[in-house]
Amino acid sequence: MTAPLLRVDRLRVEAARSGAVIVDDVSFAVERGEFVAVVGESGSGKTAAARAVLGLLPPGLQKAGGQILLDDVDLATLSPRRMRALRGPVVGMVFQEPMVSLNPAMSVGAQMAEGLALHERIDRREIRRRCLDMLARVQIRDPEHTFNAYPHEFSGGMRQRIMLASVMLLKPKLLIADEPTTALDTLTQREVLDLMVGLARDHGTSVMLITHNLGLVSRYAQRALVLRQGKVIESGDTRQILSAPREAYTRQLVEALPRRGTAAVRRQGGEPLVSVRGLRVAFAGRQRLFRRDAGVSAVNGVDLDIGVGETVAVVGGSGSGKTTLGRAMLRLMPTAGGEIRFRGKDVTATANRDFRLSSQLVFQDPYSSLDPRMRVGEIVAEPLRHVPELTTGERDKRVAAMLEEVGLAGLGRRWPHELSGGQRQRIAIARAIVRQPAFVVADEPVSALDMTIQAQVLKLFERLQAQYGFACLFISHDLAAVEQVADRVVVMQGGRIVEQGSRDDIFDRPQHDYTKALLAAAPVLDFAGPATAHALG
Amino acid sequence: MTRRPQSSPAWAVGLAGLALLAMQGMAGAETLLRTRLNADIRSTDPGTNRDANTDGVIAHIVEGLVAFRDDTSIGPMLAESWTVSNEGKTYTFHLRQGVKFHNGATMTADDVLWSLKRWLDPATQWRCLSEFSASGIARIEKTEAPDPQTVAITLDQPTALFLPTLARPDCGQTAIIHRDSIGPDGKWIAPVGTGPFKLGEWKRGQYVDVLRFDGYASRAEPRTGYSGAKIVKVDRVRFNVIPDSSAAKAGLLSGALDVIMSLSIPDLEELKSRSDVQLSITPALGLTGILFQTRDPLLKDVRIRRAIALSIDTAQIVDAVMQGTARPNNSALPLGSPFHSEAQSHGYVQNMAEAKKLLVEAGYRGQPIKMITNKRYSFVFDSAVLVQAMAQAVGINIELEVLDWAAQLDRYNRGDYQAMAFVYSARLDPSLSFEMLAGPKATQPRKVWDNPEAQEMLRKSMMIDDTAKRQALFDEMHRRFIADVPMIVLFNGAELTALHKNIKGYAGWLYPQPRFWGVTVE
Amino acid sequence: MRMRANTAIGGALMALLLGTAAAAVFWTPFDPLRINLRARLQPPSSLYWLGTDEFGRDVLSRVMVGAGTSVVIALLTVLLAVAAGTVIGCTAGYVRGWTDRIIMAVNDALLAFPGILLALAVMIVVGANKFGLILALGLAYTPSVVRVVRGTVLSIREKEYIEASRVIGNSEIYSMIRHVLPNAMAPVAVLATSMFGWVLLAESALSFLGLGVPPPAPTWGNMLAASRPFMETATWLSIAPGLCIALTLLGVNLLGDSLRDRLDPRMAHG
Amino acid sequence: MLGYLARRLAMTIPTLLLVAISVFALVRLIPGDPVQVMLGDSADPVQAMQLRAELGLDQPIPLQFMHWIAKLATGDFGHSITNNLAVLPLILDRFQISAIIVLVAVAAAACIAVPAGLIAAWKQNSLLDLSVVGGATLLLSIPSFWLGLLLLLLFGLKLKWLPVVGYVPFSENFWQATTFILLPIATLTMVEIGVLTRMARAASIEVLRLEYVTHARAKGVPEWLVLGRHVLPNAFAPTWTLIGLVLGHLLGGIAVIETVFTLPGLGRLLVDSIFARDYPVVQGCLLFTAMIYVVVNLIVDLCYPLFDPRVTVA
Repeated sequence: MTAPLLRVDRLRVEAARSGAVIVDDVSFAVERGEFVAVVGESGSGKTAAARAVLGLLPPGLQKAGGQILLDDVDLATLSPRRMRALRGPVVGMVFQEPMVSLNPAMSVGAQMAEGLALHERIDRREIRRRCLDMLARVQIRDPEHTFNAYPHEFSGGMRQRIMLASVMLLKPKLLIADEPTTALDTLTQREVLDLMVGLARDHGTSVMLITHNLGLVSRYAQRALVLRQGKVIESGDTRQILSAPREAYTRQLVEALPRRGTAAVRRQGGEPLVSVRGLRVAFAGRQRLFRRDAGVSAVNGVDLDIGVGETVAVVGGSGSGKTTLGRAMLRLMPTAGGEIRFRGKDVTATANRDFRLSSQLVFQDPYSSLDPRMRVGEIVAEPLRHVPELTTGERDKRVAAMLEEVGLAGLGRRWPHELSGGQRQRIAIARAIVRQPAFVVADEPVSALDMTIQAQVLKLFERLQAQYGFACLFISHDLAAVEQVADRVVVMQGGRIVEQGSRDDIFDRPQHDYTKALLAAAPVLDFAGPATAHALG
Repeated sequence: MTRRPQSSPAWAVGLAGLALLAMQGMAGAETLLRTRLNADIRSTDPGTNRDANTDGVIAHIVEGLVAFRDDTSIGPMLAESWTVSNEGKTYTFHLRQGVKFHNGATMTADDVLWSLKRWLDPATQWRCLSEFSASGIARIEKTEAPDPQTVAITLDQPTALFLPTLARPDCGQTAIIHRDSIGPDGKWIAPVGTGPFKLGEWKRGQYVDVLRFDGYASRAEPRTGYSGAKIVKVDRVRFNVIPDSSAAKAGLLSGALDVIMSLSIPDLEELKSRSDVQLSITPALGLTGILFQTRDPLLKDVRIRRAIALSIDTAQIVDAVMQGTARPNNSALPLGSPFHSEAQSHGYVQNMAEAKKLLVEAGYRGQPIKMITNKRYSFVFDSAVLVQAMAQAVGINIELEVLDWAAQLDRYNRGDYQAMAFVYSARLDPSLSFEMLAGPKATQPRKVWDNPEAQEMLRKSMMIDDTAKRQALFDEMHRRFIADVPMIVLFNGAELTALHKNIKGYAGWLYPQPRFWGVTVE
Repeated sequence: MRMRANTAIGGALMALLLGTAAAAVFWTPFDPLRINLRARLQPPSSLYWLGTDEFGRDVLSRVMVGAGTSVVIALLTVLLAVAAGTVIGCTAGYVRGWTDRIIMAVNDALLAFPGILLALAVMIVVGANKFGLILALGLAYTPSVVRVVRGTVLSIREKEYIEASRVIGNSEIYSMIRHVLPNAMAPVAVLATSMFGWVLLAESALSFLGLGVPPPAPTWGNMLAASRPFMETATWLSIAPGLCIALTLLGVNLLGDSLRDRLDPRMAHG
Repeated sequence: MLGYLARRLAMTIPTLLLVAISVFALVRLIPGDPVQVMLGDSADPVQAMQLRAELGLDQPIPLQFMHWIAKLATGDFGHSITNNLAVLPLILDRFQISAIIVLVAVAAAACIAVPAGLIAAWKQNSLLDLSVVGGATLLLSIPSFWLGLLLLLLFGLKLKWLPVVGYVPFSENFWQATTFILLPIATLTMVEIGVLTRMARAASIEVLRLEYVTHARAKGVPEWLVLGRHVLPNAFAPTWTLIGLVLGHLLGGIAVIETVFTLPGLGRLLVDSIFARDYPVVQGCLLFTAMIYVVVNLIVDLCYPLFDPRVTVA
């Protein structure tokens, strides 16, 4: 075997000011044409390690030790100018945030041509031809138009494809992909990753995929490297690591993947707690000076029943209207038609105080749903303001008990920004449940969290639901989580319900093509197929 | 920024091109005298559409039958002599011989009649027409010219103010002008007067030129005020329009200007130290003082007003504020006036003990007295600060309220103030000096001194022409003025003029207007 | 690290200012108002540390007393502008619709006015005294507070914790007061510090133009303005007040920076 | 594009009308009137009445307003009361001085501030960054008129390089004119550098943190090109807005600097006419300043798409 393309030996990265160790004595290698995954949760140092290879550590971090050999060249010995010569033709990088990874002030063509013009002595016409070919290769419908257009005119998925094209244009030997599809929904995610793998295979480029999603690792990577707090926990063949992990932490990561639990059917039948008939929600178009654009109907005639204590999951791609449905059912949004009944009473028009007090919402982003100027205890206590008969003493006792239940006992005096994402989401849940509501809408409650923490929060949510018996509308694009939590599943596309049924019916016997496509795209651990075959299939 | 090709900037602040002027002075064979106005003249029609600047320029071009002397007494100008008859109602003027107009015509009584008829015609809108209406000093019954060298004017009642009104510069000195000054359609063209200078080029907003009139027949007696001999020793005088006083100072220092008038006291400090500049400091007729509203609940008690008067040391104030360019004067009549007799010099002498006694008697417990002042005239502002400090020393609590000049004038005209540091403009006749202060407050709220007997004496002083009798009246009025303390007169201002050291023969006088005849440029 | 330096220097300068202002109430080397015409325009000496002005008054005492007046004026003006601006800004930002459009139209019109000249006109109408100055400058600076508060309120309205407050059942008014206002205070606090500086400048500018706090009460502004004619003969007259204004402004700006960094951590470190 | 321009201009009409009405009312609200100022203390009522009638000030105020607006529509700003010159040419001449100083100063300040801010942000928390921020804060803290006084003292009186007082228009003598406006420009530039540097630095820090900058570096683009092609265009947008705001205000006349340097600019004209209660000139100046403010903001918005294609001038 020739020498590996990339060999990292005892790499050490520290924070410039505090001296904290970010990457501690990490060694690994990437063979030519090989697909390696670097797995770890946030704070594990996976991004720092990858960027060290490019010599582009974010400000405040610096390489404190170790050696990086790229294509048999020790990077430490290179002058900044020769280091720059490597970036692009030898090693390329794709980033996570599609919205800010392309310069908004430059046309797509100019940004793609920039790399080529720097590293190759070819004239403008030739550069343009190559760019257009590459854009076609990444399945962009109208390369000519895209070449002259500006980034803000494209969706997240399209931008990721453009970035991929502009990096692969230089035919790098090594492509580093730092969580390239985390911000995309499952369908687009699948398309972009398949494209990346295909392009890498065309030019024999080896790929280093940085991700926290084990599903992707199992589907695409041949070898995997598990990082925790800057240290290598385990590395080796993907199938061996996922099916028989040696280290406890890896096992914990694998188990965190939600999997189909026992189907505890909780539906008591009888009159549904919340029922919705022919619900329609329309967004007014942009207000032009004298007329309004044609409206867009986000929810288009939805019928849905939720029984007492039942969990109904709503799944669908981005733009399918699932979030709007959740908001509309809580009457946070004006409805254009249809009827909402709560405990048999029509709450569509009249502001029903009882419905408001006994329904709650848990948000997706833990950073934006808690008021930064209030202490955690005050946030959880706020809903109790509307429970008149409670004295302050009883209220404090109840808040303390609630904090205990979500595992944050004694943290009442802390400020939100002093807590981690997972802890903040527990506070949001505590706030929703402290008044023992009958109906809770959970809008992507865990998708912003790391895998292990997602598992803990989901478990907590299930326990509290069992204990308090509230009905739940669980909105998510993460089928794995849905599979673990849901009693019944509703699949939405373009504002309509395309399929509805019990959890097992949907996951084992999907009828509608869209449901099938969703299930196929979901990176659920698939132990049957061999990892390598699948990746290159 | 595209520059405007023909820039005739209204403000011409550039001293009409400082550099341009400097070269011009040296190059031409003609002798040029360059001076400055802070705003363009309003018109060349004497005594109608005019302001202070306009009067100053026009006084070089036209002359009246009589004119003020240095000490504001009346002297002959185009009239050789005059006699008063018909119980003071008819004035007969004997005209001088061989006086030439700028167009070469010789002046005759007919021209005088024509001029008087024009001024008295309401269409001309002569500023002093109201003086000869019902509310004025007297009405002109008839004007006639018994022979080409004599003019007789008959009034409906005797008045001592007839000649001073004719001579008033703001009435254009009731100029005697030639028919050619008016077009066939009766519209004003240009002044064809008898003055030592002719009107030269007038570039709106930039400058006005007056040229030497060779055919001028000067009087014999030496120069005194607007009367006496007017021998012109320069070819041309250019009045440049420079609104900004600092720009004007720069012009003088850089040699682009020869003379600049109405300097402020701080300017004085700067220019004193310059070797290439000479200063002409002459007492003026303006009057600066502290006005009291005698109808104010607190100040209507004369003892409090007197206590304030006795608490201040006028001499020290004048010296500090005017830097030695003026002398203290508690009389309504200006120091230079012939009527400022020995009696007028008795005013207020600082007496802290007496002041305190009066305050106790009046039961003054330190109630605040609001005194208005302004920053436009630095000597008024400084006087207010000094009076406030000195009054403080005897326990009088004066609070200063700084207003801008227009707002203070408004309050002055409506009499809406407790006290006010104020400056009156020049009055050329002693009766007018008292008239500006005394009057019924009911109908004239701006008047300070409401004393019926004093008003009666004032009216008489305007009627009789006899100097001795008028002097007695003024002395009695002064005594009552000091007793009533309606205001405290502090000092008469000073006219500060700065000239280049090569200008000789210039002299200021009581009236704050320049005279460029008899001035040479070396 | 930079934030601590800002706070230290800024704090020290403000302490010096407030200390001088407080001390001046009890003691000053000379009576700042007493006129001593014999000691006119004396250069700094052992007796008069900063020399005397055109009326022989001690410049050091006047600067110390001036500190007090200037601080009081600046503080009250900022409070007026912030209070008025926050109320108007919040209503515009929260109520939206026609009220918002009208308020912003008037606000823009006021912003189009040169601030100092608006203050000049108001002072002439109200009369040139402390109260007039505070009202005038307060009016002149309210529009900029309105603009900042409205902008902040518009962005906070979109945050999820406002929607959460609605879900809990709080009324709109309660949400505005309990959640929107506290979070809108941060940018306003930063604006307030820089506005403190602007007021000091404006007071001096107004004195330059001939109106401002009436004498004899000294403020740095009218002392600086009064020194202009004596610039050549008594240069020290303009140094002392000018330096005081500059140091106070420096203190205020540094404190403003450290406040902003503390509220928006991203700006402080990398 | 023209549609947008027309619409934007149409939208400014209500604001300008509002300014016109408030100016007209404000000026008459101020105690004292031009006639009193012109007649001074010897104001006998008959003359005052006559003059007021002559100037049309005795008509009811709404009528005067209509009259003014009607003439305004034809571009005639009326005539000054004190020296009966046409107001618009008077304003334009004075504006010429203020504009030259402001434009040159702000342009110079921007040319220094933007690169300084960029470099300081690029090397954040380095010694260079500290000195740039420190310098900017220092410049920001020095009152402009005091700075002007000090410069006058140094260059005018002590070194005698530049004239202390006065002004010569460009039309008369180019070199002499520059000597007069050199110091005011220097003063204004120093003050504006403080303001613009802080904004440029804050904007650059924001941009440097975004991923397309790292993406450019990952493509091997040299550092100076990253700053020039990727960071500067995106960081310049907020600074450009601030420049628009600053220009809008300063063009209204820098009265205080004009007072210190005895320059007859627009600011000085407005102050003097307020003191002389010269209504037409005050109204003309304030309306003209408002128009300038609106036009400058419009130009700023029109240039926005140059830096930020997302903003479409539709």
